[in-house]
Amino acid sequence: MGLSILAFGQVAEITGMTFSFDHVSDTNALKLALEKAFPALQHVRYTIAVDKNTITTNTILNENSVVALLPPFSGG
Amino acid sequence: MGLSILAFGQVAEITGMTFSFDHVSDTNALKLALEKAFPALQHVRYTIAVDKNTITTNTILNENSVVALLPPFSGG
Amino acid sequence: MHKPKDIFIEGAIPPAMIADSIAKHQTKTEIGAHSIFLGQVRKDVINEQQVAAIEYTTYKDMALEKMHEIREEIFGKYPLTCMHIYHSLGIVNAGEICLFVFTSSAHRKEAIEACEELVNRIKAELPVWGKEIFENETYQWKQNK
Amino acid sequence: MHKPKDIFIEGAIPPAMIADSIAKHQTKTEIGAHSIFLGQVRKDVINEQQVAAIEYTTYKDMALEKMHEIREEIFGKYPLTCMHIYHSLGIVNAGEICLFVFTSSAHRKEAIEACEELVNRIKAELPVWGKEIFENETYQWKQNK
Repeated sequence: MGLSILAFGQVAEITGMTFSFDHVSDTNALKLALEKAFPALQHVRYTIAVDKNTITTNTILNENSVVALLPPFSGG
Repeated sequence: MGLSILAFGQVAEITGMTFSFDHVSDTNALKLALEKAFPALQHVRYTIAVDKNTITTNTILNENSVVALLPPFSGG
Repeated sequence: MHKPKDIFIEGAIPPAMIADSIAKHQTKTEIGAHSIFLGQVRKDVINEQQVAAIEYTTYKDMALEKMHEIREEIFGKYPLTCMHIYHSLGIVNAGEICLFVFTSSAHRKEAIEACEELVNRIKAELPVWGKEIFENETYQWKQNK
Repeated sequence: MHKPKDIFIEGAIPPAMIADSIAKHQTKTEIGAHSIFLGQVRKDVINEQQVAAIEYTTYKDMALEKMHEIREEIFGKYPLTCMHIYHSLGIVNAGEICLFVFTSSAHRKEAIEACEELVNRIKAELPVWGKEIFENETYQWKQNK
């Protein structure tokens, strides 16, 4: 069990899309854990969406949260 | 011989596109002659082009002039 | 003077012609954006009569010279790769396409702005007249707003 | 929640699909104006390498929810008859179409403005990523301006 983490574009490439951490209680803690596990993430821009909504401030995560790591969009 | 007169749209309909006047020396004289021959023209809007250029002031006509009577454009 | 390019086609503009025109641009790989405007004949209701078709006529010599002038001005103003314009003459039934304006450029802003400006100028400046033919065979001369 | 309409298609958008989409609107005789935007993959040259193709991926659930939200907002803002959006996923070669935005309304102004606003919002707000694949098989992540 635990939250789901999805990664896309360059972030998917850096992380290999496999994540395993101890429990993280909010998105700030998640970012720290991610950047410790994947130091290259410190050098790329990405935003975080929780349950498909882009967040702009630290957000509490629960066991059912779906977190997505989104590099800058470049569709069209 | 004499100038050519072309008519389009509603003006073509009113005039039947057949014109015969004595010599007219300029566009003001032409308008008077036209509106005398076709009184209904007094009640429709039209502009005049001489040699494919729309005119905005009285313009001298010569024997080779091509005059066009243009109701408001409604293409597209 | 070099004879200006014809823009008029007899009757409605078929959708397949639009597809062909798009497909021809696939070899122009500097293009990033296409903007297309299509005018379609509306079945307007005027004094309880429905418009069945519009019949278009033009003063062709003057229209093609004016279109040439507009084309040159738009090419001078926007960095376009391509510009194509087709306008129907004769009968176009309600629901059919009567105007096809197509601009292409590297980036979207230029293609979109050029296309809009072309459509506005075509409607305002080309000597073309539409006669709205109603279903009971009466008619009125179309007025552009 | 009602499942939002899919907008994604695998690979390039064929010109014939655009023609079909236009032809389907001929029964909607209240339409007077169609505005179409097409995005085409450019063979850009970056560090002496030519772009051969773009590979698109998306976070589909989020993209479709966001597209639904944009669609509702644009329908609320402009009196449109129709709105259609298609975006490619997977490989689209240089010269091929990757985005098709199509708006229709009674009059041109609304169709044109709605189309432009849709294109801008799609590029800025949809979670879609393009990977520019060069002819020597290296790549870089596309950046929208």
